[in-house]
Amino acid sequence: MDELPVALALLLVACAGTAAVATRDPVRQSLVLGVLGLALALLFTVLQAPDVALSQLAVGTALTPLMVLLSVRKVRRKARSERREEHE
Amino acid sequence: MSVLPYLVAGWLFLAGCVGMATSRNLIHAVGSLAVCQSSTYVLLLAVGYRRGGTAPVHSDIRPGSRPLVDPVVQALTLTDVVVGATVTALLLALVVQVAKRHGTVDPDELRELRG
Amino acid sequence: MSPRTRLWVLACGVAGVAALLAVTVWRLPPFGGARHPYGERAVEAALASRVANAVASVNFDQRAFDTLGEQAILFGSVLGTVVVLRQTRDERRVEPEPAGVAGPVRRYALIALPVVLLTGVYVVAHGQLSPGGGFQGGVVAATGLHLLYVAVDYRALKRVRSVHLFTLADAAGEAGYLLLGTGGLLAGTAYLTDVLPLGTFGTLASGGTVPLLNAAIGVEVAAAVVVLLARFLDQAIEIVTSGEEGDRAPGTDGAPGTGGARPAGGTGRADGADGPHRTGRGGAG
Amino acid sequence: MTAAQALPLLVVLPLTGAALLVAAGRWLPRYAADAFGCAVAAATAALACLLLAARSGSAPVEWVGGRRPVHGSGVGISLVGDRAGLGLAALVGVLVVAALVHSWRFFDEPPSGQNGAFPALVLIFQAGMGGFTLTGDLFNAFVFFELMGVISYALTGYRVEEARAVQGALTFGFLNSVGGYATLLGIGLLYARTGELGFAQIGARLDARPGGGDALVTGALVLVATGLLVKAAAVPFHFWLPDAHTVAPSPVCMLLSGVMVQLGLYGVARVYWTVFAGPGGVPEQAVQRALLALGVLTAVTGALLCWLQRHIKRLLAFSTIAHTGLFLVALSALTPDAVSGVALYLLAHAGVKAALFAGAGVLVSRFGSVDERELHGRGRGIWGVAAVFGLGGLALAGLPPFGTALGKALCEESAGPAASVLFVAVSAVTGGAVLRVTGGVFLGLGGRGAPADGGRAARAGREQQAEETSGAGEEPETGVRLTRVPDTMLGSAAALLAGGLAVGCVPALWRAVGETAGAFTDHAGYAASVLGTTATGPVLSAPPHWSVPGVGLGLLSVVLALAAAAGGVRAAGGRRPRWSLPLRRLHSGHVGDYVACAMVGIALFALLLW
Repeated sequence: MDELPVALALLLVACAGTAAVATRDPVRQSLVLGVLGLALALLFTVLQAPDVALSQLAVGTALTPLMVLLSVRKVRRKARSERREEHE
Repeated sequence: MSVLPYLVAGWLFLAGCVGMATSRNLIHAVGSLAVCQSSTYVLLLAVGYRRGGTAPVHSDIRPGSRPLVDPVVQALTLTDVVVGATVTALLLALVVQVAKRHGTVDPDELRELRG
Repeated sequence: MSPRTRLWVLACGVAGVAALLAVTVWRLPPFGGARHPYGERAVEAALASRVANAVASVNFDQRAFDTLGEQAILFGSVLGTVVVLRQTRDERRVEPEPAGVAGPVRRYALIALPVVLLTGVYVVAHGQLSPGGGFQGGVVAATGLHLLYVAVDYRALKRVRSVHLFTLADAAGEAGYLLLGTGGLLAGTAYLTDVLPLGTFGTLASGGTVPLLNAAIGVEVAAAVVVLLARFLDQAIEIVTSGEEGDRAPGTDGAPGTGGARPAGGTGRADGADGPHRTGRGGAG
Repeated sequence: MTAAQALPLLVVLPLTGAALLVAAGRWLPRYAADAFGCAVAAATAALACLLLAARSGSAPVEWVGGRRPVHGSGVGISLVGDRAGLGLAALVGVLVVAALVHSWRFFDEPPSGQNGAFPALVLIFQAGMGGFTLTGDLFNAFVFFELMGVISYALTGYRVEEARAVQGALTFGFLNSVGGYATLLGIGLLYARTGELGFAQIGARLDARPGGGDALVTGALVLVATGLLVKAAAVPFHFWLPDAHTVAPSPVCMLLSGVMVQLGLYGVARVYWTVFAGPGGVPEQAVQRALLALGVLTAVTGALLCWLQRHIKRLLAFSTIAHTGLFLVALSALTPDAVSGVALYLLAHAGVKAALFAGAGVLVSRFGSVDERELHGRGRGIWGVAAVFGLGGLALAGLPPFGTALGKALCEESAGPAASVLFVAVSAVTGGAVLRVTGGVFLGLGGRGAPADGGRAARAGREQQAEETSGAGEEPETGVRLTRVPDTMLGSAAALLAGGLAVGCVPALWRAVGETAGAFTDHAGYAASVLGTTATGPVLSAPPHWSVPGVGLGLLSVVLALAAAAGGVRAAGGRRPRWSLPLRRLHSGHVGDYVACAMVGIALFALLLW
């Protein structure tokens, strides 16, 4: 059963992907996306693709969540200030 | 097992699309698009995998001593990862501007461009 | 469409596509098969041009034109992001305030910073020998630089990160890749042909133009990611639209953590007490 | 340097220009950046024309990196300079130059330190489109597809201060990305089956497999075509196009509608003929059925919605969709004659449509509005623009000797009498809509419509407001409103219109297009010229030419268009018919709706192919 790790990694990826879609809050979603990135990196490693795993690690778990979080921050700041204007 | 990776790829594609279509938050939709794209990574690498093969890097193995997995799909996936990251960045930038100009990131509340 | 109709339409579409994929996938050759004609040819070609990492050989030699397109995508989307996230007429900048950092966080980040930068450079340099290369190393180095934001503050990051300089480096990396390709034309053969001596298998200088193209990509990617993040950070921290809350914001910022830039998905709670500009160093620890 | 060696330069030249513009963006004054961008684009266009004119014998094929295949199998990427590819690259070049000249006075506010951002983006766009037309490799085509996509989202959202612009760009980005990933999945399937990536190589492997095509091959065609059909804006993948054209700056619309959309069609045709047309591909009848059905749906939807618009750029966008539908219907014959008809139609349409968008750009800059009703009668006096709109409308309707009329006539001939009815009706409606705008805006014919006071009419107006995009209150793209029409804007529009006219008047071009179409539809011939094997030459058909029924039908649709325009002008401001409401509601600007419809589209296309 040398394919057990592959199968497990695949299931992990499928679960993480589903969870990422099902997580509606963008901040939490960025965390789950990070997990998905890790799961993909793991899958790529067991599929003997270290190059891709490395770049997935760099992009999927660092760059993308970071950009998502920065966007969320900007968006929320904007939304909050508008709410305040409405109250005033 | 012989089709499991392909099914997982298909699942991710559909899940991402469903996420985008039902999203109430554009940032979440961009995240769903990233999920959608990960299906292509899984499919490409699964297609290039070879049972018992090792990574196509000759830093610690002698050339010709062991079967190798397909390096071409790995190069393609690498390109794909870059494409994904850049598309995500650009779409997020646009979402930030949507939030500024419309005051919302809920696609249901964007009331322009109809008809 | 009302949400309800949309769900129905979506359900039909998804069912159809799922059926299509299911039918199609069943006809694929079984997972893990031994038939990879292109792959085998690519490995042979890689060995013939003395590149130990076959993936690097495919990326920077055999299918270098793909990478040319890829780096154009990167270059173009960074330019596009710069355009989309520009400071418009109705916006102004607020200076971020200096802020204190917890001692352990600062020490940790300051130690990690050079390590991460060196790792990035190492990964770039060994692209044609071991897993890694210009892209991976570039991203690592660029995100590593943002540890400075974690360790000191945004102003420290801004001092070392001249966006103009990095834009220049971005363009230089792009132009470098394109110009290296013309070597083939000058030698009278095809564009992007490897015309340099191939060197000894397994050394840093092996593979002719592969390490050079790899380095050009490394420079471009690192610079591009820095410029990209700079635009997002600008928006999140400095640029305010008229009417948006400025630097006098009350203590707690709603967004928990703008994340540490480390490849572990490390994101923690915001330490909102520092005010809006300091949120998001939480993931550093 | 041989012709083959020069092929990559069509991509490399504009990219290098863009890199220099970005590097020097801090120091370069605006006019210098614009001039440099124009010069590079023009040089690239000139190179494409030169290669097109200079070639003799077989098409030049370049293996980038010098990785020439041995015995039909290699590791490299090929660029194929056949006339179809080079011709489209030349068209791209011409339109890019026209767009850059048109945008000479555009955009008062580039990002700080990036004076050359707009020309740089356009140059990268040119490189992407050039690469897409020339490449002989499926994955490489995907890379350039994405390059075109990324740049076009950024260009569409260029005016970030406008709420609509960013929304339109975003939906564009989502839909195109989903399409692109579907394409990549299809490429993965083909690679799994054949182990190759080049068009010719995949085709050869498919043909060599005993038993012919199966579900996998059909599924791969569906997925690969999805992305290309999204780009080509075939219904129901088209939703991004009206939104993007409504919001994008006019010079960008010129590029999107003039050539990028058509490149999607080119991609479908190229992939079909090089990969799937052999014995191991997809049965011809299935492809004919699918293209015909999609084409009819696209043409009818586009024409109806075109007529119902009051936002002039949106109206032109829907007319592009209608014409895409016509191209698809014509292509569905899958014959060389049909391809030469589509090619001529496409070339002339590019000139005419780009000229019309240039005219719309003048309106935005002059009046800050592209709303047909608000502008009613205000266009008196700018006769140059009026002429562009009038002639453009007539050309869209198919007035001989415009190239659109010739292309339409040829398409009708190869598609049969039933399709001719569709061609006449659709071109009359789209041309009539443009003529209606001309009559209302520039001649002040008919009533103003939607009066500002009064109970019922205003209520009806409000009711409609919720379901339509008006086009009033646009920011002038030039930053300040122009008091007179700049010569650059009018000149580029006139030149483009003249180009559309020339397509119908130059017999040498017809001959070249006829030969091109023969080679383009030659599955075995393409593989032979790329892989260096021998094959029999393509079937030579008679070069396209004018025919009496073609001219007659062209004149008929012009008459119908004029009649429709007259009726439209009289009924201006009336309520839009109720039956069109569901159709209009589908175009909601909502990402979720669009993705859901695209999924249905994939399923539908698969069903039609099965």
